[in-house]
Amino acid sequence: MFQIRLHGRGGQGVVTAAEILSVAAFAEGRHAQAFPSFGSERTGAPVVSFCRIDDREIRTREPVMEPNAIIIQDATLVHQVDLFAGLVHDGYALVNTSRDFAELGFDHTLMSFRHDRFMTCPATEFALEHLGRPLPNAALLGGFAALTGQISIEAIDTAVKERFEGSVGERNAAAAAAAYAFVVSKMKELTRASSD
Amino acid sequence: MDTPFAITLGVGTSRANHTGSWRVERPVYVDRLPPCNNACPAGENIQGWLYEAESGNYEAAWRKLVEENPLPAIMGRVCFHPCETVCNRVQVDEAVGINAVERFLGDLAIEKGWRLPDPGPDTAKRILVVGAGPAGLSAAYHLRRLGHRVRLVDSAEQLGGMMRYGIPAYRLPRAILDAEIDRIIEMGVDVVLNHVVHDIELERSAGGFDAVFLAVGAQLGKRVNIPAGDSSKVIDAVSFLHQVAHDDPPLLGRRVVVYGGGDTAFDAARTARRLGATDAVIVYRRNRERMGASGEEFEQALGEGVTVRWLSTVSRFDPERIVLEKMRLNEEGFPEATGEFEELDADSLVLALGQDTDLSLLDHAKDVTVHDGSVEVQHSMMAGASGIFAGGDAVPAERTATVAVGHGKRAAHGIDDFVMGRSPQEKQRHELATFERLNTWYYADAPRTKRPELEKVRRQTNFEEVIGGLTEENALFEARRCLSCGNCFECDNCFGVCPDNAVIKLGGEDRYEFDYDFCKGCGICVKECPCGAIEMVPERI
Amino acid sequence: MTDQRVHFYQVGSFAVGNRLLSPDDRTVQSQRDRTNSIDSGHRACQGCGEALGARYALDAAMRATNGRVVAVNATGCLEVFSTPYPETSWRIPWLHSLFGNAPAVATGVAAALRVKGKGDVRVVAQAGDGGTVDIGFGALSGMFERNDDVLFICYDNEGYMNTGVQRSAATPPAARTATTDAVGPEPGNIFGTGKDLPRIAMAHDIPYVATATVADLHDLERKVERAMAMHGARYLHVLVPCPLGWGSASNDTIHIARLAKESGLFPVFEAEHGKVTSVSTIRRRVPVEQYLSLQRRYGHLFGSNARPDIVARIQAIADENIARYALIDDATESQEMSA
Amino acid sequence: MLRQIEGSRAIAETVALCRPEVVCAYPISPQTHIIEAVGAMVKSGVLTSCEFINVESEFAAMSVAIGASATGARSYTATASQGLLFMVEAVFNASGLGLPIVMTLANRAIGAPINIWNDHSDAMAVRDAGWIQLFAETNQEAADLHVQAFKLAEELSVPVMVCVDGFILTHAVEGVDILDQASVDSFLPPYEPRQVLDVDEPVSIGAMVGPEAFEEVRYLAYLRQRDALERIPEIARTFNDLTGRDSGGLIRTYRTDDAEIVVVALGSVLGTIKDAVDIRRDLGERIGVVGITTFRPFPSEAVRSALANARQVVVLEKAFSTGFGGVLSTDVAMSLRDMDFDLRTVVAGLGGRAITRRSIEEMLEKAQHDDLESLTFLDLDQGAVERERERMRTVRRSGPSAENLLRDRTADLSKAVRRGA
Repeated sequence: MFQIRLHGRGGQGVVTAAEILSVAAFAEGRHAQAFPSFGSERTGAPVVSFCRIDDREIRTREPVMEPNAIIIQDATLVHQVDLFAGLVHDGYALVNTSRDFAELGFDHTLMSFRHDRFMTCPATEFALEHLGRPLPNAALLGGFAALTGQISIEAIDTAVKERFEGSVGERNAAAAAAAYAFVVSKMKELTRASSD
Repeated sequence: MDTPFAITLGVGTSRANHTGSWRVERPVYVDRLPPCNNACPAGENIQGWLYEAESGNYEAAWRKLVEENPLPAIMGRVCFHPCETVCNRVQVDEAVGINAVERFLGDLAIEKGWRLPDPGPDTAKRILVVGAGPAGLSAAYHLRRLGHRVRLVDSAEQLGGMMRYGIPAYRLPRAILDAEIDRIIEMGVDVVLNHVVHDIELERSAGGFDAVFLAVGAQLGKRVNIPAGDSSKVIDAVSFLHQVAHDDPPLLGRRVVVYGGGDTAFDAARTARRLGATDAVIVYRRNRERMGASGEEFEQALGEGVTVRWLSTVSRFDPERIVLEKMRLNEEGFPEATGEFEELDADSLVLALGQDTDLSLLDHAKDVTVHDGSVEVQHSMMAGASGIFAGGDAVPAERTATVAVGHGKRAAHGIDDFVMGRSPQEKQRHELATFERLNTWYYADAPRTKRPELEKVRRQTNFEEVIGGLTEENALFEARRCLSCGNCFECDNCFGVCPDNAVIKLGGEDRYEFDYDFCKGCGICVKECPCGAIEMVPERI
Repeated sequence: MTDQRVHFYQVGSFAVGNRLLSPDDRTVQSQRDRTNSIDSGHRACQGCGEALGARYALDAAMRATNGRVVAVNATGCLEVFSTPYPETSWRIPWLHSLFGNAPAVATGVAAALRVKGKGDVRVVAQAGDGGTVDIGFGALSGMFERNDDVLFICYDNEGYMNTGVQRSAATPPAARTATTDAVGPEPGNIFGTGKDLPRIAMAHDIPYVATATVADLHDLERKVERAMAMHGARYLHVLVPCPLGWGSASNDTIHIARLAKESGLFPVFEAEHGKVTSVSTIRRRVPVEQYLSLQRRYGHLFGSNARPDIVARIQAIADENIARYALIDDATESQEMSA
Repeated sequence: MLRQIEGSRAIAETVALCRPEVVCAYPISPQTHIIEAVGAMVKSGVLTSCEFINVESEFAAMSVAIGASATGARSYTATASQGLLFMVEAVFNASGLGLPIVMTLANRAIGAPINIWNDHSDAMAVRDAGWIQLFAETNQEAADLHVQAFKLAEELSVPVMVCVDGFILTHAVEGVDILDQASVDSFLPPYEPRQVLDVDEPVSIGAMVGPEAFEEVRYLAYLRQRDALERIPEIARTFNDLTGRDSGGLIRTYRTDDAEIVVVALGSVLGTIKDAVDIRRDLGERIGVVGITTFRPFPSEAVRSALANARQVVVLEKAFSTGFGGVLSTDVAMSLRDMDFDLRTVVAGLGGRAITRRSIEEMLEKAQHDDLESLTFLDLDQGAVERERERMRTVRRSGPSAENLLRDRTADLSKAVRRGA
């Protein structure tokens, strides 16, 4: 079972992102479960959602305690929330930012995880470019597909278009594809760098 | 439907629960005596015929009326209508114009030519009626309806008595009088006119009559001794009116003084005005409150220029001048002389001080008591046990045409009992429907209809009828002002206001019944009955 | 001479019926074939105003709809005295659910009829004043606001009579109830600000709001008929004296209702879409004392410890109503108050 | 068709397939998504012949349903928690009148302190209201139970409450096979009311029943619930024939055949429990699970036979009776009353407290060693409780406990953050 935790702020679509991810997994014929951190948070407040993906029926109803991956929609959350709590030692992290981890001051955290699985991605910029609005969800999912390999970019494409009809779906899918390409190329860079 | 147990129930099942057992008092429908009926000297069922008139059933109304009184057109003109005085509607707004509706019905009957009921089956009993005034005519009518043979004799040349010879034509047009009298005579009354009965016993035995009804009236004007010069013209009112009726009016001059305070005094004064008197002055020793004449007659007379000197007596009649003594009322209300005098220019003096009856025909009658100028009678109007009955002005009672009609009816029934050998029976009278028993809220606000009056100028100069009749519309309106005191008129109130649906409406004109299975005895029906035709009575223990 | 038109039928529109009235002008209650929606054998007190009001209103509704009425009833006297197992007094389809939910239940009934294609069947909901102005108030306001197709009738007897005469928000000032005893310096119910439900209903701008009493049947029936000719939320507030709770004679039920109207304490009017369209003017104005003195619940205002000051305050309420609704027309004004 | 879909949406779409005629809605978390979705289907014309009524309270919602059902319309509503309590008078009334209303209860805790998260306090508060109460383990079952609920309700003239864990199921997106219209129509015939307000056949519904018949009325209701115990498995079997799915029924057992310890629970927590049991089984412990699908009427016979061989019964409940302990436990104990067994009550998940697999494993380990107390509050912060008790002992005006606990917790957290920094 692969478990993902998504961090964001109320109104940014963090719950939707988990849902889309689950739909993408479902599209690939896998079992998936998406659910929000049940609360009454209003716009702007820190929000968490979860997604589980497995090849077997998912029975558990507990919150995701030890995620295999985290997706951070808003890097500013670092000051309010323990973003990496419970993340397994070989877990993935995808952070929406145009800066790097050093600039964000994440260096200390990075020490205890695998560097090659921590990735930043300017998802909001991709969103602005393709949607014209700063909604980084789809782009982050594209990045997630590239980073983790847990889901295909095709499945993300399908799920995004299922969720958003018409051109909105198309443009979100384009943002996802761009982020996917960005992360793939960044990962190649990393691989090259580490092999150098 | 296979409905769930207990929580769902079939309609109307509560009729199994007889809530009548809660009751400690029960309502019962009653008929009470309306005050108008109670006050009517002729014993008319006024509420009854108004009820028919309300529906526009005028013939039915008239038929109900003539059950008791065969002279509605006349009564509708001359009756002083004590019914209206006691009418409960007075306490709401104004009395119902019973008299006007009666006249409307009477006139309509004449116009339509409605006939009185057929005489009853012949009894072969022969009854002599002496006097063809209202009492005699009424008696003749009722006797014919009872199947008796009637001979009606009168000393005058025409029927009608005082109605013809005492009441001026402007109050009672002669065509009306004739029409209603003719209708009675047409029932088969043997009329003998210009016939003076000198000895009643003789007349009775000669004619082989089984009974006699004396209705000779009071034809003699009372005279008082007033010092008067030879040239002074003094006449009693009865004679005066009689002569006018005969179209042979006496010459009274321009200034006429009438002495007296009754209707006759006013009749005389108003007649004098019509004959050309410029001054018609009534001299009366009491004040207006104690005057005998009806208010209506008084108002009409004043409207015609008649004037009144209250609290005055005529002391003497000097040539062209009458000397009056002023009076005052003592504590008991009796007039006392004051010793003050005043003068009044006058060409003639009409004495309207009452009438006396000529009862000389009874001089040889056995068992008949005459007291103070009147024949004493029992309730049945029989004078002694001899089969001689008397009524009208000849017996002690108010001397009005309506009273006389009532006497005629009662005497007819008395005679019927007598000749048929029955003992007289007292009718059970209902309890009076007093105002307190009514719930007047329900009656629509409706002030009474005024009858049209002849313009004043015209009525000072001729004998045209002063008071007109009601149009049908007004008569209907007036009839519908009747509160139906004490008698159900099917307003559906009891049927509607019962919280327990315990009143059954029978429909038609059959009124209602109580369903005592369900009546809880709340009494709303009694309280909300407009006419007081329901009362609560305790349940029997 | 003046001719008077013959439009006067002895009792006019005051009595239940009259043989002289044209059939069109007769009340439903005068008809032998009236529904008797609430039938004999019910267990209402002697002289119950509510039993009367309910039959008046529902029979009229039945007539107006050609017998296509279903009724919803809140808990209360009317419900208890009409349907104790195993007997019901209702001759029409009737549903009782709870005290405070009659408006909502009626909404459900109306919705079901609509969805079932039985739009011709109409819904009448009925409750006492407690079920209307107090516990059912929220549901009623909701029903109004949605403009659901329901005629809601409040039979107002000014208190919780079913439970033994306690105060409701419809209990008038100074009235004694089991929870507003006639003791102390301000005996009886408080002089509050009142909860005038007809006006609150009007504030919802619903198609029809009317008040009536059991003392004027023609008026009441006309209003029910008017209401049934309309769709949407309609409200009828009927004053129904309660001999038990008011301490009045059982035969005075209608009389007292009449005095409530004639004194001005209970204004009778109708309104459409929030605007008053007609008022029943006072015919024979009476001082409030005449109305109050027939009821033991006001007994403490009279007699040895009389409180004319309180009576005057009640009179002021009546005067205020008269002014607010223009209850006196010129004809009435000329008549003196019979004090 | 199998779809990845939010639980609420799956329920709404399934309810729509049941052709409800009157749906009344009043918002309360976490039920809102269901009612919103039904409303949208009515408004868009997807669901026809249906009146969707936005009412002013839950009390009105149930009342509208009562009126509609009594007039012969298939009626549905949904609520949760405080909403259920606000309508509770009408909840009793609906069953008393025998009206086959179906209601989704998105289970949620009851305040105060106000809490929007999941537990079963609401359902337990109305367990004696005369409704049939079915608990869904998954969203698939939640959807399926609604179809069965309408059939059951209308056959027996008893209202049915489908209990679905708030948020945990209602807001979870997972695969659910939504039936097609033809299948639902074949399974669920049109509503034939046992009693109806009908101008052509008038009756009085809702009479006042006195001592002379009230007990009989109640006994008849009891018998109808007994009948339901027969019908529920039959309906589930018919449903299984139609769908191949094992939804509904009275109880569901998991690895109980040789189990010495059996955990009994309601609703969605059964999945987590099963995962924990699998892990303990791998360690060789003989543990099984019994899920109660039908809580009212309580399937005593089925529970009794499922637990016949257990040494220890652990009832894990998301609610409790404050002055006593387990609610479900009582019913289980009554069902086993003359049998030899140990019964342990574990109260867990109150107000949305996460029930983790790890906690369940620890609980099972204790049970294995007979260490489980007869009443255990899972993952209770004993320290916080002790501090508050101390405060109450020493300070008369110690203030509201909920706020005190939160303050303590915030202080702890900031201390932890400082330490971490």
